[in-house]
Amino acid sequence: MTARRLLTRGNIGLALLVVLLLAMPNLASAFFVNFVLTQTMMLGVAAATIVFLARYGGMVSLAQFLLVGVAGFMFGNAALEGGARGLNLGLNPWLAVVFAIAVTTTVAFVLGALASRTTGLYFLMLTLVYAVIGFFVFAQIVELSGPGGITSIQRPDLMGPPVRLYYVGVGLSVLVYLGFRALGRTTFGLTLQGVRDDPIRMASLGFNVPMHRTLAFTLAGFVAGLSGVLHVWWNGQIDPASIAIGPSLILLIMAVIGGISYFEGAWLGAFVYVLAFTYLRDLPLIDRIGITEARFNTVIGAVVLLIMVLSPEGLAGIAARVRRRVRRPGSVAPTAPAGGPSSAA
Amino acid sequence: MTATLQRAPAGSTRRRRTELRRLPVWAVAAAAVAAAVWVVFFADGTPAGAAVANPGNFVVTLLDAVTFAGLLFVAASGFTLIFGLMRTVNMAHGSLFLLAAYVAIRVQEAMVGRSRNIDASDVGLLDWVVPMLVGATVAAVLGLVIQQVFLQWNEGQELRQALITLAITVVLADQMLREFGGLAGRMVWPGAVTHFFSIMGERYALTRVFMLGVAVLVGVLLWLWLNKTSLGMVIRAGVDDRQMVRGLGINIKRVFAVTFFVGSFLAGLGGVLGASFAGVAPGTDGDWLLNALVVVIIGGLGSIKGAVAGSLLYGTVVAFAPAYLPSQYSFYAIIVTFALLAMVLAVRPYGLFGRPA
Amino acid sequence: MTQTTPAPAVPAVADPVIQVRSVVVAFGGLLALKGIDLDVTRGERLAILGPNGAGKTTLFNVIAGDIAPTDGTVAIKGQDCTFLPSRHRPRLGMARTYQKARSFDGLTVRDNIYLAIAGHRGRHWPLWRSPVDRQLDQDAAEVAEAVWLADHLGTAAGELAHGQKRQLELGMAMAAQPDVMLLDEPASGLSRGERERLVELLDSLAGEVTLLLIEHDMEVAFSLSQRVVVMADGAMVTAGTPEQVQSDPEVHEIYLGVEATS
Amino acid sequence: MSETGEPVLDVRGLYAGYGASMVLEELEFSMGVEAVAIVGRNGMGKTTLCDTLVGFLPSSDGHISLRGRRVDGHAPERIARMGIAYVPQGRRLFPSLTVDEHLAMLARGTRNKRWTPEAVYELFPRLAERKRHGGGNLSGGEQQMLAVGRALLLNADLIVMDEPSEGLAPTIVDVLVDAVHHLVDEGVAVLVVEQNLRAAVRMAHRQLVMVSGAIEAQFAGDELLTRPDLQRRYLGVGAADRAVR
Repeated sequence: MTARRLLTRGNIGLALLVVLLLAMPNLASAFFVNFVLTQTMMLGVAAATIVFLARYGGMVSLAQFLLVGVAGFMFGNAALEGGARGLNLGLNPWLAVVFAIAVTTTVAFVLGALASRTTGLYFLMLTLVYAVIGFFVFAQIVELSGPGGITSIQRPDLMGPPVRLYYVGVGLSVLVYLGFRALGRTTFGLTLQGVRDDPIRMASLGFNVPMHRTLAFTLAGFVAGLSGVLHVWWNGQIDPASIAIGPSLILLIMAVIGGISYFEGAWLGAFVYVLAFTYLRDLPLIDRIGITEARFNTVIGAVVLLIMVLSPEGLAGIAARVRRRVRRPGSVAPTAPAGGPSSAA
Repeated sequence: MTATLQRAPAGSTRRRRTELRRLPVWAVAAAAVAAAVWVVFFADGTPAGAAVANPGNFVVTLLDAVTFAGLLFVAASGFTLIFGLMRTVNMAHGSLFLLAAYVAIRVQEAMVGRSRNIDASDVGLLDWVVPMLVGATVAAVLGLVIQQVFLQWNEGQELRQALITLAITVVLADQMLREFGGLAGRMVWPGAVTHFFSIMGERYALTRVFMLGVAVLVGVLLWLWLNKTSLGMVIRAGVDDRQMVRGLGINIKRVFAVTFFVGSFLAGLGGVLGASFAGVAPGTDGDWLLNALVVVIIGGLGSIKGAVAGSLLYGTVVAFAPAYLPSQYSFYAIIVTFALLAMVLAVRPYGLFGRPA
Repeated sequence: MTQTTPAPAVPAVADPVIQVRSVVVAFGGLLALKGIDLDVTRGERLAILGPNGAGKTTLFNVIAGDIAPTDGTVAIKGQDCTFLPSRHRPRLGMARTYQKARSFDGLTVRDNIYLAIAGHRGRHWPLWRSPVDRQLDQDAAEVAEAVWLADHLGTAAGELAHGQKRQLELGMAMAAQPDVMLLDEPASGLSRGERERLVELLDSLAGEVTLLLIEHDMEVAFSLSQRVVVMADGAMVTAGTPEQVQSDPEVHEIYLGVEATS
Repeated sequence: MSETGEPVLDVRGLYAGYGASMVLEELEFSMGVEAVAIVGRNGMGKTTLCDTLVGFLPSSDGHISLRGRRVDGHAPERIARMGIAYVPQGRRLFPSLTVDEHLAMLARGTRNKRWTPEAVYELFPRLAERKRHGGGNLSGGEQQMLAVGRALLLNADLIVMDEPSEGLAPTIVDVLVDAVHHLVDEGVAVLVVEQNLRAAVRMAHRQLVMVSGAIEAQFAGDELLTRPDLQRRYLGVGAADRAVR
């Protein structure tokens, strides 16, 4: 029974995709693997935390990239020894990882607790404020961020070759994807979805609604922290500008491009974004249509605008719609409510 | 079983409930009093010094707070007006702010006939007022276009609207960078108000008081519009119950359009004031979106009264934190802003004058 | 008439599950409840009747903890619960339904009931599935069968028809196996046949379950309850056995608005 | 009852509901310049009918016409201007507005019409005394008067009232009953949804009984009031015959 249930088309596709991804270092150029795909994995995990909060909790967070940054800064502060910028705690690199994740999770808990009594647009705006204030905190308190950022951050020796980072990224992505999806069927996940649909009813059933929201935000912060550590390993440095309002918006934009209620969408959106960011400006076409002066952001903004106008469900949503139509031609499929449970794959 | 029922006398019950509700209020009040006591008596090692020892600095900081609050109010009132009626979070508010500032600077340069190093003495009152009106009108028209093209047809899909305006922000920021370059620009106050006056032995810029005057004028006009005209009444009614307003035969689409126009105009006005006050540069749009957000989150979304209260509170924190934190901690002023936000949200999750959606 | 009449027909009871004392609720300037006193015994079935706007649902909200009274006290099983938030009430064995069905529209019928059971049993946090969950799922399926939703276990609550939503609402209240149930107009919107099934279902509940019922439908109310309380205009007008209330001409007239002519 | 040639309101084969579930099914009735009451158990779709008539809820199928003009499918503001005014359940006043502002915001366009703010104050003198009070600080009766007065300013052909007597003291219900009769005398049709059977009968000579989203029966005069069997059958009121004098 269980074995057969695992053998669905979706799961086979996922397994094939993972095999393909693991084989990529032998198939594609080092640049494509170490730059495009590694970034996709890291950003995909961070974007997946937005999807997690939006889909199960009905909370659209703009603070996720701040948490990525907090983890990065904290790792830098903890791992570097005296003489460098920042706090220079000089911890063992693995201990530094634990420290970074612990701090990030704690920050997420505090921020989540403060926001736990607001919902919807209020939550969106409050997390935007978090993101901007967080940026200012790192920009102004140089003790934490080093003057002009923390540089020459080394990753642990085990992670030395870039391709290992890629494998870690793939592994983490698979874990996060499966974990978040499985969470939807657990008590905590169901509870969170109940809170999303009707918080008052949940309270009368005995649930602590603000606490559920807080813990969901904390869990998302923990995962964002993992992505942040990977990111700072990959980048080797971090500065306040990298967590300014712009990057925070871009992470949300990735989730939106991919489809904010589909976990697949997080990685899809990250991939599309990184691909566009890397190659779009090289296309000769861009010169021809006379927007050389206008930069990349105009294009990406226009793409998001187009997606939001056409389908707020993003690319994954469009794909799902096409698939439904192909599978059941002619029949008018009832569209599942946004953020509804996925049919158990 | 009956015997176990302890029926508390009604009096004590009422007191207990009051205590429960007031606990965070007391904590916040205590924090505020502590901060005030610190500022007045103990703030010795700070840039400004304790108020009893150095009253001049205190008055100047107070003036800074109130005048900055004026600017905050102009910038945030349009945001809260639009949200209150239409439940649209206009993420492009900061972009309209910045655009109006750039346009006004261009117009002023054209009117004065010089592009850099404009001297205040060359700027007549009209050389400031006309660019202000032009800049704000451009912002208002663009706001109206955004509303008509992108927001009008998906009313009620609040998140989608927020994301659409977010995307517009990204595009506008990029295009403004292309058009106006990456350098900081500045509006020049009219020469007539570019003076200093003396208060408690300290020099203070008249331009800041002028800015406050403009803000108060805007506030009064806004109040008159909302309270004394039938359109204003319709807008307030719409904040309470949009559907019922429609049920009374009022063309809500037209009201929406007017509101978005006025709200964007206010954003533009704020932009011109901000450009005169501190100058603008790429990134100012994000800063002022943040400022507007902090004000309305503190004051309560959709409430003009809340925008006033939020501006004053936030302005106070912005002015006092750097002046009265111990010198070596001045960089931590931003934390105080966060603390203000945290304190307000702990007492009222939807802001001082806000109501849950 | 606005004076409170503390249940004259039935004397104060020996083993009260719910004790409401001089509860006042004010919304702005409006007094929704004008001083209510009510005792409910263990195992009692009490119906609250009255025209719309009489304050029945407000009284429910106070007892269930969704709103705190402006004045007065509420005790459940001897414990003062006046300001106890609603989320602590299930631990006292209390469950309620809402007049307008409040289900979790994005979740299936099974998961709705699962949440009701999990909430009551204090299973709120696990991040993984265990045999306990499988047991809960089975329990949920049984409850669904009891409220005739066995065929809709996998249907999203948002796609149920009106009557089915009311059945789900009832199932979610029963799922917790509470010993105090507050049902707000369970028969509203049900067809005649469905109403009969409902009465049958509620009748089959164990004897120790205390049932508080707001009902507009006198037929349902009278056939289910041992005692009837009539409310109007935020106050209790009268109380008694169904027979007493039925034979009290004043009650019927109040109910139909006759007081307007008197 | 003045059943003239062309009905004021004509509803044919109306379907409406929320999402997957239909609340109104094949609902039909028509009325002239008269007061008609709709009665029925809770949850039978009375409020849904009101919301559908005024356009708050789009209908799924069927026709609604007002004096021969189709009104269904239009936006609520359009329907209101075509001539259907609404006094919703719970009144839905604007808490931020004073009594006077409620009327002033609609005053434009009422010049030379029957109903102006002054005329409303004349009809409900108690409102005039409370001009400056906020909508939230009024008593239940005053709120209801304001809700009716606000609807009157539309100078509509038809006024739909959902549970006007809800939670009101008897003397206030008297005022409302008088107001309804007054309106009909002046040529305005009034459709009133009522829980309070006595108030319904006093306001409207003709009563329609709604069961499961359709009109199932029609009564005239006070027949319903004197027939406990009918009450039990249609309204769920009166469990025993002896319950009613």
